[in-house]
Amino acid sequence: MLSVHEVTTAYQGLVAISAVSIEVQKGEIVCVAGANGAGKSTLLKSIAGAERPRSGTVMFDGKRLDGMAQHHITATGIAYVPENRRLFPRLSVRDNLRLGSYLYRGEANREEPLDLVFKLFPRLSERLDQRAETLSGGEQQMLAIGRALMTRPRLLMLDEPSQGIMPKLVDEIFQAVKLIRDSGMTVLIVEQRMAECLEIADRAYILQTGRVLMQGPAAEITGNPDVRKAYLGL
Amino acid sequence: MTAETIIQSLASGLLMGLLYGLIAVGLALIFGLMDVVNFAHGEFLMLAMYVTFFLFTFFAIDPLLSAPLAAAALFVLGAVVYLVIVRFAMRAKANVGMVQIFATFGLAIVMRGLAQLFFTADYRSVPNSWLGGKTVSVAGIFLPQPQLFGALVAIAAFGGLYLFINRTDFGRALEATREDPGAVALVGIDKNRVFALGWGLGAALVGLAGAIMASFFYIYPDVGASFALIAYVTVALGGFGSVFGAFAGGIIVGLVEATTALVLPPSLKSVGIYAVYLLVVFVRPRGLFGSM
Amino acid sequence: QTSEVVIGATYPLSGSGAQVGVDAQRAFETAVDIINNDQDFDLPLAKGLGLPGLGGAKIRLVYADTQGDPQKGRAEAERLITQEKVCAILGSYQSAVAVTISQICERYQTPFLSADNSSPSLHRRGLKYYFRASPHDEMFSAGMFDFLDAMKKKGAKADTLALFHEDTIFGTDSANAQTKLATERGYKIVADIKYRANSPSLSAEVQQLKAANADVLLPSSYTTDGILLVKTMAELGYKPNAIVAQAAGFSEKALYDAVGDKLEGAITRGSFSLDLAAKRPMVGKINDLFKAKSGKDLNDNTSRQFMAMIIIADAINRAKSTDGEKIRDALAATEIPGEQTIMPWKRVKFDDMGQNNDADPVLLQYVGGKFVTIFPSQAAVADAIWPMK
Amino acid sequence: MTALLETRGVWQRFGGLVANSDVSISVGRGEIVGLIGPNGAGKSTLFNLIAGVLPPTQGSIWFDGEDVTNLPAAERCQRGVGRTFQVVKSFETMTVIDNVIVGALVRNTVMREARRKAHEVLEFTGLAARADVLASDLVPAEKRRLEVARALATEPKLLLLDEVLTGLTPTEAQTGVALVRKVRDTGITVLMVEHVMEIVMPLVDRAIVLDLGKVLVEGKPKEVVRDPKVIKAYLGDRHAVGA
Amino acid sequence: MDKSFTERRRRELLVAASLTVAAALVPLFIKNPNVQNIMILTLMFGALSQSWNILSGYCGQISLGHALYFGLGAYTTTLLFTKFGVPPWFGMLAGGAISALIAMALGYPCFRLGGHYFAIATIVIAEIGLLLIQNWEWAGAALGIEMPVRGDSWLKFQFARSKLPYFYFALALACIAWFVTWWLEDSKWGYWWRAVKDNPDAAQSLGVVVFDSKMGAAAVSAFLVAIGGSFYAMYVSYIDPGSVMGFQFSLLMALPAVLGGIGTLWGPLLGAIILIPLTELTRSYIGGSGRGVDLIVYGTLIVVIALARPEGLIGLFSRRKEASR
Ligand SMILES: Nc1ncnc2c1ncn2[C@@H]1O[C@H](COP(=O)(O)OP(=O)(O)OP(=O)(O)O)[C@@H](O)[C@H]1O
Ligand SMILES: Nc1ncnc2c1ncn2[C@@H]1O[C@H](COP(=O)(O)OP(=O)(O)OP(=O)(O)O)[C@@H](O)[C@H]1O
Ligand SMILES: [Mg+2]
Ligand SMILES: [Mg+2]
Repeated sequence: MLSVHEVTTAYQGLVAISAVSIEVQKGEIVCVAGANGAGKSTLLKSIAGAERPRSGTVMFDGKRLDGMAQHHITATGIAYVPENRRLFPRLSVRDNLRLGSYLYRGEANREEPLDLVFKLFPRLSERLDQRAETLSGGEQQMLAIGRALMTRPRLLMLDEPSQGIMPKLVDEIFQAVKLIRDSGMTVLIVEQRMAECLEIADRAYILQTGRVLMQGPAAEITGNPDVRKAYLGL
Repeated sequence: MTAETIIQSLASGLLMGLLYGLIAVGLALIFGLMDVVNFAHGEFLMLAMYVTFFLFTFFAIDPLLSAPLAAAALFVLGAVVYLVIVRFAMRAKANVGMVQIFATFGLAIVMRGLAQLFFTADYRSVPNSWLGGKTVSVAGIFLPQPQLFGALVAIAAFGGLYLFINRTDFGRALEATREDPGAVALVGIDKNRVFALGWGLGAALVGLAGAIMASFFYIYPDVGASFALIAYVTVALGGFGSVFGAFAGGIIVGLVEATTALVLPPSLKSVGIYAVYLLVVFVRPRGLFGSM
Repeated sequence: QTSEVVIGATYPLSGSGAQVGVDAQRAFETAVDIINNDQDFDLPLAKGLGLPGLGGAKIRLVYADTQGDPQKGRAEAERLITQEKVCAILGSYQSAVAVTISQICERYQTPFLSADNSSPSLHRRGLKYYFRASPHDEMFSAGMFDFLDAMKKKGAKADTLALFHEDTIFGTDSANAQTKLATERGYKIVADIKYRANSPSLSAEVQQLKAANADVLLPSSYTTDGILLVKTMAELGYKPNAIVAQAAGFSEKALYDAVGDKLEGAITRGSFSLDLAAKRPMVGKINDLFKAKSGKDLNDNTSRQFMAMIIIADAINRAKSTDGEKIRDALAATEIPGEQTIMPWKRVKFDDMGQNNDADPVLLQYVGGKFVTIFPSQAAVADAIWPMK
Repeated sequence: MTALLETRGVWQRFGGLVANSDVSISVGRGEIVGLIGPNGAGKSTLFNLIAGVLPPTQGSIWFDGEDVTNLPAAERCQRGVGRTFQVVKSFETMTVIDNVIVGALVRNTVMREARRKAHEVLEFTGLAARADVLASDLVPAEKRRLEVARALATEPKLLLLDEVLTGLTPTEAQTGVALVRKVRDTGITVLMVEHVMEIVMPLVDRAIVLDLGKVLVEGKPKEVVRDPKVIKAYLGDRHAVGA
Repeated sequence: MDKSFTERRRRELLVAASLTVAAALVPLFIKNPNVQNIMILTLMFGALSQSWNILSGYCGQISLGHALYFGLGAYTTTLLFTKFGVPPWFGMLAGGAISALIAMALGYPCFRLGGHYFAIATIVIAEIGLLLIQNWEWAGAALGIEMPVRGDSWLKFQFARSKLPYFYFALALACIAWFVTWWLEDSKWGYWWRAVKDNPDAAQSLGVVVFDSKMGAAAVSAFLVAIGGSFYAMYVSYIDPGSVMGFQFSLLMALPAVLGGIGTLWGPLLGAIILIPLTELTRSYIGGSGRGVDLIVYGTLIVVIALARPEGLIGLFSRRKEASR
């Protein structure tokens, strides 16, 4: 479904990822892990069009994404939840969600994904009129994912959704990710909490200093002694 | 000073104030949208007045009728200015505000130069429009028709703008883009389109104001300067980014200007406006209705 | 022998005074055409080619844009003198700019002939190289009050005055002169309204004028404010008995194009009157020449600018030199009879401060779409209509 | 000796919202205290009150034996309160070293010394290699480290760390934990907010749990994580099993 | 590391010194008064913009009303001279002191205002100042005041034709403004200012007294700008409210810094060196047409520079310097 081929992306000449290739199949949860600055976020940004790759190709369902404007990429069915969430802070929860379905304005059923969002995060339905900036950190993360779901994506990309979230909610969020996949979407997730993430993931990639170090089924990665030592802290 | 003088002053001030509000609201909209102070705002007004003047002179279209045309012309201008100039000025990493100020300041100079080149430095005016020079008088209070009409247009425009921003998807997209232009692509909104439309809309409102002004004001390449500063103060007084603030700010400025002239020498009447601005922001550092 | 005499002209050619500056260019060009070519006018140097005193040398004009800014005017004057080698400078519309230009001219011993500056203080600064052929505000105002006195004698009601003037140097000077004269001659000033030039609105000001309801309104405004004033007066239903304006905006075509219908019977002082064409046919012909260039009739400003060029050329011709000091001496010795000008002046002759005191202003009334001279009696072609319609 | 920091019955209201209600905590000299609690419990708000960003609606704050409730933030910094911001606030147009120099100037009036101090702190925090990079070019984790470095440069007595170890792999987090210990070993008292239990629990001497603006539980980390109230409000069932 | 920093500072000083010497020699070879005038204006605007840059560039408080301080300097000097015969040298210092005091008095309420509210407040206050002077008879009101011409004198700083004294004065002014900036850049104040500009909350938490920082910047900035105003009054020897206190003047003061690189050491000078000759030459050589072409050329260039180099022209010279800033 998504195929990233030898993508290299640089910031002002400094290469952040070089010749990274990954594949995501329909219906999978794929986890990307790696140390700080390994280039995980850069990879997602390059797919989402927030950064323009210097070389390489990104194909999504037969369409070539690299070089496409970011909002067009969103329209092709990729939803991206960046590290810092990027909500619209002074708009209400309702408006944030409504904006998620901006692409479908004029359509009668534009609010259809709302059922899923409220099923996953019932708390959001209680806070529709609250300004996004006054939500707690965890609720903001839920809203960010909810807003992304409103764009009716086929592929959902999450960048460290557990960051700054209290333990109880981390679990809820990972469970939600699983439910999202089960409802028919594909998920590409970047996480530091590899242990939890690998529990729900089908396959995983490990990045190191901008390159793919390792890839394989989640169980295999979890079992790898090097990984256990270096990334799982076991 | 008779009661009549006072009432007349307040009435004139109110009408003028609504016009100030209409001139300022475009500025407020653009500012609110992208934190850009458009220093060519006065020149937009100037151009709208020329558009109206030439439509009148060559096609005998009355300012009443040409107002939508002027608004449309200015809409295009605003969008083009965004796409050709402001969009690039926003690439600055530091001091974006200053770069934009000076890019639009440069634009203002160019526009004045072009006006002088193509329209000459002569003073123009629309001599006998339908409303020009006509007055309604109620109980000894005179209300000039162009301004009266302008006030109605201003109120209508404000109402329309309010509904547009608060009730439509595009309005919501506008708000979202103002909040975080980098994030709207996440929901499939093209920020450049929103910005261009925002600039277009802001300029179109000035276009309306210009068409109304043309029926009672003189026109020449530097005419915008008379209104630019008032427009900035109006917007700041009402609170940057607040459309309603521009409306209220306009009315306050109009009334304060009129009343100051009753007590101080008229040459100092803008001091009254300035003093009120300072008083307001010292008490409310974000203007009356500002949120940013 | 030089084949070319270069003269500088410093005017606002961009910015809010640009219209006057651009019109001035046409006035100077008209005069230069007349001087450089053989024309049959009873003006100094009209006949014959160029300046005979310098072997038929032609005059070339160099313009500089002051943008109405004293510092820029100063820089431009210096550039004209040192770089363009002009032998004299004409200027400059705004009196503030004339201050600095005349200073520079003094330093470089280059004559500055003020064509149209009207601030009375300009010639009282002890400058040797400063000259002004046209009246200043005190003379103009005196002319206005002479007229008012005459009207009063005829039984017109003109006891109370309302001054309405802008807040820059022109309006301030004018109001000062008028206040002084009013006190001296026993008029009562019932309103003295100083307003901010280029205000977006004059309603409050007009309100006060209306409330004061003086017999005579004396406005000192540039064109923009003049237009707005007249429109606002109409809107607020204020129709004064009489308007006697300190020219400026009230002698500009643009003002009458805009609001002429509301000004029937308005009076303005001026230094020029097209009526003179009846007595002095060349005035009409010269006006035609100017109109061909600019599309406008000669007015208060352009006529003075035209004359300034003739006067400076005459002085250079007599000096037989482009040396500043010689031209200055020639200027000081100028004696052009009124008939050899296009103005209603007695003559052109400078006093020791460089001021021509024989330049009498006239008063013109706007009747039937044109100006009619109504005062002083020797120049008048009609009686004043009082009160105005 | 008195506690280094004490809050006495502190309340903070934002309009109708009560972010802190009657919070009384104390932090002794040389301790590492963890402040934990659900998102929105009021932890960062309490930090803001301690650092003097805003005065509490009610109650008082005592630092080093003195009432500092009404002192402005800068003054508290001079007295020895150093803090980091949860949402990082770097000086974006300045280099890393310059960012730190600003902090170092509190106790060093001579520029040369301030600079030396700043370099020292960068070494200490492992940012030395990035000294001449613009702060805007740092990745989030580095920015958080810069927050710490800046605060350390002010030579605080009390260091408030607000989620500075988030977003790190477990290995990197260990380095962070070691750094915090090192800080404490130089005699600085630490009050820290962190959501990752694997990091907090081994590190802190004492944990204070905030919920809905109130102190819910306080005690040794081991006890706190077993407390059913904490599990219910904060940790969730999974940790109940794990603990 | 520390060494490379000191070296850079020393190099900057060296470059400045060589430039000063080079500049000082120029008028000995170029005698054309028009060119000299442009050089004087360039130095003057360079100095003004450098001073403006302290408050607005370094400390981030965008002032669009610095014409007020310029006017105060010009008026204090001129009034003291014409009314009381005080030599302009003293008037200059008095003007500077008065401006600095007024800047602080105004800063007291204004520094609470954020961004554009502050900028508009500065515009408005400068306009009030302009209107007050314009209506103040004793100070010449709209008529302005002329410095009486009394022949060459160092005491009165008046020279009929020679531009050299003015040139060297302007050069000294530019040097002082530059040096003050250079010196403050690596001082507590310099760091405080930049911290306040980037993030006042963080600055406060690091012991920076934000209010004092702004006050300090305002005082230094206003003082230097007022000196520039005094110089203008002596040089042009006529001042009127419109030309020394107008809003346009405030913008002109900011423009070189913005085009050259706001908040940088060399930006204002660089901007002035490019902008002022451009302004003067377009007006002198194409302004005479009376058709606005000079405005079109001038305005277009501003737009182009602002768009092509949004961070300022200084970026053309060294990318590394910017990065190490
Ligand atoms: N905006 C930027 N400007 C310059 N360099 C950047 C920028 N963003 C990232 N980098 C650099 O690119 C590299 C990869 O960064 P990236 O953010 O993709 O890493 P990451 O794996 O997501 O790290 P983290 O775990 O901290 O989120 C890093 O070396 C970083 O320094
Ligand atoms: N300035 C403010 N105005 C209004 N409400 C605020 C303000 N600051 C914080 N709040 C609210 O106060 C509550 C406590 O917020 P605080 O940031 O202290 O939580 P926290 O415990 O730090 O949460 P997290 O773990 O998510 O960072 C939240 O509901 C928040 O929305
Ligand atoms: Mg990342
Ligand atoms: Mg927090």
